[in-house]
Amino acid sequence: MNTSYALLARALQPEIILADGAVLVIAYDLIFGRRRPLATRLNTSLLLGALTLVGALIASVLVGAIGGFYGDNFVIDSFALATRGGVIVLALLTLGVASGAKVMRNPAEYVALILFATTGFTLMAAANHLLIAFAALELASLSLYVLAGFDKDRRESAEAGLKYFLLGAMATAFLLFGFSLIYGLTGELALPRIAAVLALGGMSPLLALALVMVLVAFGFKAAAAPFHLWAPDAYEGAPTPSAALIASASKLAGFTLFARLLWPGLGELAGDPSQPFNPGGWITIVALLSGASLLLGNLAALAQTNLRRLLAYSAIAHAGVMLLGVVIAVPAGPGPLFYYLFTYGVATAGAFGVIAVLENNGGCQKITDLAGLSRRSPLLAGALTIFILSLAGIPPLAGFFGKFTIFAMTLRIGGIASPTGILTLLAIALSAVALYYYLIVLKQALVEPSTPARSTRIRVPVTAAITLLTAAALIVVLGLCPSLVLGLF
Amino acid sequence: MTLPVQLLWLIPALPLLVAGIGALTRHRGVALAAIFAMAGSFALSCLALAGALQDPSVHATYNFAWFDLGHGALRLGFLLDPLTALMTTMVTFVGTLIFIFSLGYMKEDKNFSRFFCFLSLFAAAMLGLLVANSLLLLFVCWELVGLASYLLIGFWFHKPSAAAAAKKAFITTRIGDLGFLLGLLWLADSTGSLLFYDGGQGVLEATALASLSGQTLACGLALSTAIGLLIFCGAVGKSGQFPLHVWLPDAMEGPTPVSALIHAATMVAAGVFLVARVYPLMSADALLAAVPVHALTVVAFIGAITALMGALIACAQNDIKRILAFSTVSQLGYMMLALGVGSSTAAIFHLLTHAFFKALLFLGAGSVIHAAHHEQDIRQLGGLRTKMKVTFATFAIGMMALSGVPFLFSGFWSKEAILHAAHEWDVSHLPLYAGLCAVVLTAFYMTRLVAETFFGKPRSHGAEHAHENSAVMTAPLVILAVCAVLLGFLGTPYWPWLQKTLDPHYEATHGGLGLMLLSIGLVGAGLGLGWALYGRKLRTTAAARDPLDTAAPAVMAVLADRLGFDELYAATVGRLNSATAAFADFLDRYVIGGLVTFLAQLGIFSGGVNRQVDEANLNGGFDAVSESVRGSGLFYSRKQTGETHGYLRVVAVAFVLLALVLALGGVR
Amino acid sequence: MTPLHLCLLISTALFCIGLFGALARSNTILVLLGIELMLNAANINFIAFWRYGPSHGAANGMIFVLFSIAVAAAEAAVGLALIIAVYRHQKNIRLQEATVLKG
Amino acid sequence: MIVALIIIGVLILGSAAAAMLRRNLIHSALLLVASWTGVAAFYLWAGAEFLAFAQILVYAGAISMVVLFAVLLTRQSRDAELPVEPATVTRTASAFAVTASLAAVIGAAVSTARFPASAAEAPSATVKEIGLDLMQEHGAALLIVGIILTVALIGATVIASTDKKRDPEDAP
Repeated sequence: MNTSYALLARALQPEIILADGAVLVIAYDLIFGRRRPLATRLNTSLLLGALTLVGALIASVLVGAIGGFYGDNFVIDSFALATRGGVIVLALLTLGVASGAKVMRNPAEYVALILFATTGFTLMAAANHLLIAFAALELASLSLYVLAGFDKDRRESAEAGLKYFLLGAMATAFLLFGFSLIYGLTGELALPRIAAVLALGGMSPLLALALVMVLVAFGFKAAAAPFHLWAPDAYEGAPTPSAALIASASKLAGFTLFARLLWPGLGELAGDPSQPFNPGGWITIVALLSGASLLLGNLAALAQTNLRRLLAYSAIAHAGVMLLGVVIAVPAGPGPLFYYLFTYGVATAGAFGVIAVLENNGGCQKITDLAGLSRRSPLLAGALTIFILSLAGIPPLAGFFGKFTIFAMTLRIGGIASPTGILTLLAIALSAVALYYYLIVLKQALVEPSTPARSTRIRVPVTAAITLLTAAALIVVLGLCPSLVLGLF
Repeated sequence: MTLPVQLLWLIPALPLLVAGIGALTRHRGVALAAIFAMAGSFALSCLALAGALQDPSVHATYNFAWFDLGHGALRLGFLLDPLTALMTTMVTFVGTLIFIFSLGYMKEDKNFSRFFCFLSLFAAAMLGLLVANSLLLLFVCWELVGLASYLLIGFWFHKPSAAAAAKKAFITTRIGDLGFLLGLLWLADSTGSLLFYDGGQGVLEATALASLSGQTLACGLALSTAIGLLIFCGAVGKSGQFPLHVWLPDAMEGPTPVSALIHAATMVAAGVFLVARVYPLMSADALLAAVPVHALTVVAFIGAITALMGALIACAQNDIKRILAFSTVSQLGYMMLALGVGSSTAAIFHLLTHAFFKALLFLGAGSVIHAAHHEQDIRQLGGLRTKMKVTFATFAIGMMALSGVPFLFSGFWSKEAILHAAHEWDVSHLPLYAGLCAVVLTAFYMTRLVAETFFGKPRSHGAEHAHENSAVMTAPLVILAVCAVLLGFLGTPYWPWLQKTLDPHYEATHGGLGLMLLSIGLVGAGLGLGWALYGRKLRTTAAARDPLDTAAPAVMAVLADRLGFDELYAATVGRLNSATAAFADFLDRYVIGGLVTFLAQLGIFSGGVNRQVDEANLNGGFDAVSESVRGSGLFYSRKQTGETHGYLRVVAVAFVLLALVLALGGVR
Repeated sequence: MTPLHLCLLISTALFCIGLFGALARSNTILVLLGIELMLNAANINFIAFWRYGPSHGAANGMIFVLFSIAVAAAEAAVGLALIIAVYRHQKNIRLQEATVLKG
Repeated sequence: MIVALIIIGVLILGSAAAAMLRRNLIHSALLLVASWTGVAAFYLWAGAEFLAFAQILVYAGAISMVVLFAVLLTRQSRDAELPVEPATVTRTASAFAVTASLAAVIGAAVSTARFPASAAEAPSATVKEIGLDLMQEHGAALLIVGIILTVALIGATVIASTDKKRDPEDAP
C-alpha cells in the first residue's frame, strides 16, 4: 500500500490551502481586526477568503486528475476534479453573496467556516473510502450547521441551525449504522475493495438494510423527499450566504460523493435499470425518492408565499432530477449530473445573492417584497430573471440543457417503460407546474409596481454586483456552450 | 446574388442584435433600429429565397457540432429549402410592416423602446425556428417564441387581465410543448440524431424513417406515429388547436400589433410550419395498412374540429379582436386539415395568404381601436365607413380575402386548394363537410363584423369622434391589402407555381370545378345571410339585441360562452382535484406519517397539469382553479408543521417503508 | 445464536432506544443524547464485526470507531451550542416549541 | 463469555432505556453515563482496550460534562421536563410505534443473517499497532478529524458565546 505523505501533501494541496487560509483569516482578524468596525473586518476577511479560494482553485487545476492515491483512500478523476473546482467556484460566489448581505458579528469566523466547509466539500469530491467519506461529510456538515445558526441574534437562524443539526445528526446515525453493516458484510472500507467483495456475493437482507440506511443519509444531504423537511426551514432561517452555500456547493459535493459511493462502490447492487417497474437494488429506492421529490417539491412550491421557502421547495424538485442523474452516472458518465448540479448551484446561489442585497434594502421575505424590483434596480431584476428562468428550464439557459442531457440519457438507458423513463415523463409534466410558480416570482419582480414603503432605488455593492453578473454570465455562457463543462469528462 | 446556407444565421441574428441593444438602452431610436433590422432580414431572406428557388428540390444544410453528450456529439444546423425561404420572407415582410405600424400605434406608450426590444426578440426567435435544421434548435427557438409572446401579451401589465392572459398563454402552450419535448427525446433516443437533413443520416431521410416506421409499439402504433403525434402536441398548443385553443382569444389582451404578429404571421403559424417541416416523419406510416391510426388522420380530424368550432364561436363574439382571434383558430384548423389530408402545399399556401390578410385585418382592427379611443366592442362602434376611408377599404379587402370571395382574393385560392385536397382524401369526407360548413360561417361572421363596425350610425362616444390615422399606420395597411389580393395568383390551379416550388413532384389535378362552384355558392350564402341579418336592418343602439340572439337565444348563449370549454375544464379538473384531496385527507387521518399522502397526491398531480388549461373567465376562473391547486400544495405545506419531532419521525418512517420496499419487492 | 448475532441485536436495540428518545422526548438535550446513543449502536456494530467479521487482522473497524467517537464529540459540542442559542430566544429547551419556521 | 456479553448488554440497554424514560433530566444524564460505560465494557470484552479507554475519556468524561453544563445553563426552573400533556402522550405513542416497526425491520434482517464461522481469538490490537495504522493507512482521516475538531471548537464558541456588550459601536 502506497501511503506516501509526500504524495498526499501534493495531491491535497487545495485542501491544505483552504484549511490554512481559514486559520489565517481568523488569525489576521484576531491580531489586526479587533479594533476595527465590523464592515471593515468583514471585507478584509472576505478578501483573504477569496484569495484563499482562488489559490485553492489554481492548486486543484495544477494537481489535475491523478487517479487514486494514498492507498485507496482518495481518487481524483475527472469527476472529482470538476467537483473540486465547482465547489470552490460556488464558494467564491457565496463570499460574493456575503459581501452584499447583512453584516453579522464575528465575520472572520464566518468566512473561516465557509472555507472549512469548502474543505469538506473538496474532500467529499475526492473520497474513495468509507472512513474518508464519513469524515469529510461530517466536516462539511458541522461547518454548515454552524453557518446556518450563525446569526444567533435572530431566533429564526438559531432555530434553523438546530433543526438542520438534529436532522443531520439523525441522518449521520443512520449513515454510520449503514457503513458499519457494509463493513461487517464485506470486511473492507475502501470502495474499490468493497466492490470486489460484492462482485463475489450478492444482495442479502442485511445489505439491503445497509443500502437504505446510506440512502437515508444522502437523501437528507440532497434534500430529497421525504428527507427534505429540514430544507425549507433552514433556507428560510439561515443567514443568506449560508443558505446559498447549503443550496449550491453542499449539494454538488453531496451528489458527487453519493454517485461515487453508489456506482463504483455499490454498483453491484444497482439492479437493472431497464427492468420494467422494479429494477431491484438501490435504483428502486433512488427512483422512489426521485419521484417523491418531484411531486412534493413542485406541488408544495405552488403554495409558498415566502421566497426562500419557494426556493427550498424548488430545490427539492430539482433534487428529484439530480437523483435521476445519479442513476445514469455510470452508464452515461457523470458529465450530465455535474453539469446540472453546477449550473443549478450557480443559479440558486445567484438568486440568494439577489435576496441578500434586497435584505439590506427593506427586507425580502415574501415574494411580494420583490414588487417593483425592475424599477428599483434593473441589475438585480435582470439577474434574478436569468436565474429564475434557468431554474425553470427555459432554453437557451443552462438549466434547460442540464435537464435535457439528463432526460435524454435516462430515456436512452431505460426506455420509456422503465422506472427512470416514467420518472422522466413525470419530471417533464411537472415542469409545467414549476413554470407557474417561477412566473409568480418573475411577475412580482418585473411587472408589479413597488409599494410606497419600498420604492427607493437600491444601491448594489460593487462586489455583489460583480458576483451577480458573473453568475448570470455563467448561466448564459454555459447554456450556449455546454461543451465547456461537458468536455471535461 | 444569393445567400449561402452558411450565412443563414444572419437572418435571425439581426433582430436579435437589436433586442440585445434594446435591453440595454431606453432610447427611442431602438424602434428605428428594429425596423431597419427587420428590413435587412427581409432583404437577406429574399436573397435566400432566390438561392432556394434555383433548385427547389435541394435541402441545403450546414451542420456543426455543438457539444458532446457522452455518446457522440450533439449537432445543430441550418437548413435552406423553399419552405424555409418562403416562410422567412413572409415573416420578415409582414414583420417589417407590423413594426412600422407599431411606430404609430405605440407612440404614446411610455415603454416604447422596450416594446420594440420584445418585438425584435420575438422576431429573432421566430426566424431562428424557421432556419433550424435541428429539432433541438427548433425547440429552443420555439420556447423563446413562447417566452417573448409571454412578455408581449403581458406588455400592458398594469391590466391584470393582460398579466393573467400572458401567463395562461405561456403555460397552456407549454403543456403542448411537454409532448413536443418528449417526442424530441424519444426521437433522439431511437435515431441518435435530431438533424432533419444530414446527408442521409437525418431523421427526415429515408434510413431513419424506414427504421422508425418499421418498429411497432405495444399498442400497435408505429414508432413514427407515436413520435409524430407527440410532436404534433406542440403544434396543437402553439397553433391554438382544439383542445388547447383556450389561450388564443385571451391573448388579445396584448397591444394590437402584437396580436397581428402573433396571431397572423408568426407564432400560431409555427405549429403548422412544424408539422410541415416534419411532414416526412408524420406521413412515414402512410404505407402501413395494419396500424390502428395514422398520425395524419389525427391531424386532419383535429384540424376539422378546430375549423368548425372556431367559426361557430366567432359568430357569437362581440369584441372585434376576439372575433378575429376565433377566426384565426378556425383558419389554423383549415391548415391542419390540409396537412392531415396530405396536402402540405395547400397548407403552406393558406398559411402564407392567411398571414397577409389576417395581419391586414388585425392591423385594421388596431387602426379602428386606436381611432375609437380603445373601444373594441363592435356593438359600440358603427359608422366608421365614412370616417376612416382607407381603413375601411383595406379592411373590406381583408374581409373578402378571409371569406373567400372568388377569383380576385388570395384567400379564395388557398381555401379552394384545401377543400380540393380534402375532397380527394379517401379516408373520410367528414373533414370536407366540416370545412364547407366553416366556409359559410366565415363569410357570415365577417359580414357581421364589417356591417356592425363600419355601417350604420356611431353608437358610442369613441366611434363618434373617430378619424383616420396617420400615414405610418395606413401605409402598411395598403401594402398588406395589395398583397392580400396578389398573393393568391401564385398558386391557382392554372399556374401552380407555389405548389411546384414546395413539392417538385406536384401534379396539378383538374376537375374540381364542381367543388369550386359549390364553395362559391356557400360563400355567397354566407355573405347574403350576414347582410340580410345585420346589413339590411342596421343596429341603432348599442343595447339592441342581436337578431340571432332573438331567434335562438340558447344556442347563442352557448356559443358566446365559447361552447363551455372553459367551464368543462373547470368542472372536471376541479372535481378531480377535490376528490383526491378528500381521499388524501382520509388517508392522512388514518395512516401514520405524511409519506403515504404522496401517493394520493398523484391524482392531484394530474389535475395540476390540466389546471392551466381550464378557466371559466379570464380573471376569475384561471385564478380560481390555480387557487384550488395551490390548495393541494398547501396540503403539503400543512405537513410542514415546524415541529422537529415530526421531521425526525418522518425520517424513521420513510426508512422503514423504503427498507420494506427493497426487502419485499426489490432484492434481486 | 452466535456472539456476533447477540452483539448485533444489542446494537439494534440500542439504536432503537436512541431513536425512541429522539422521537419522544421534549427536552432537546435528551433528543440529542438519543441520537448519540444511535451513534454508539453503530460503534458496537463496528467492534462486533471487527472481532467476528470477515476481516481479521486489519484494525479498520476499530480505527473507524475511534474516529466516530471523535466526530460524535464534535457533534455534541456543536449541538449543545445550538441548543443554548435557541434557549436564549425561547427561554426553554422544549423542542416542540421551536416552531417559528414552518409552513 | 456469552454470559458476560449478556450482562454487558443488559447494562447498556437497561440504563439507556431508563435514561430515555426518566422524567428528571439529571437522572437521565447520569444513566446515560452508565450506558456509555457499559459500551466501554463491551469494547473491553471484545478486546479493544484502547477504544474502551477512549470511550470512557470522551463520552463518560467530556461529553457528559458538556451535557451537564448545558443542562445547568438552560435550566430555568426546577422542572426540566414538561407536565404530561395529551400532545406528549400521542407523540410518545407514535414514537413507540415507529421505533417498534424499525426494531422489527432491523431485527429481522439481523437475526436471519448468515455469517461465516468466526475465529475464536480476538484480533490483536496493541496501542503500537493502532498507532501505526492510524498514522499510515488512516493518516489522511486523522488530519480531517483534526480539522473537524477545530471547526467544532470555533463553531461552538461563536454560537454559544454572548458578546452582545463587547463592541456596542459595531452594532450593524
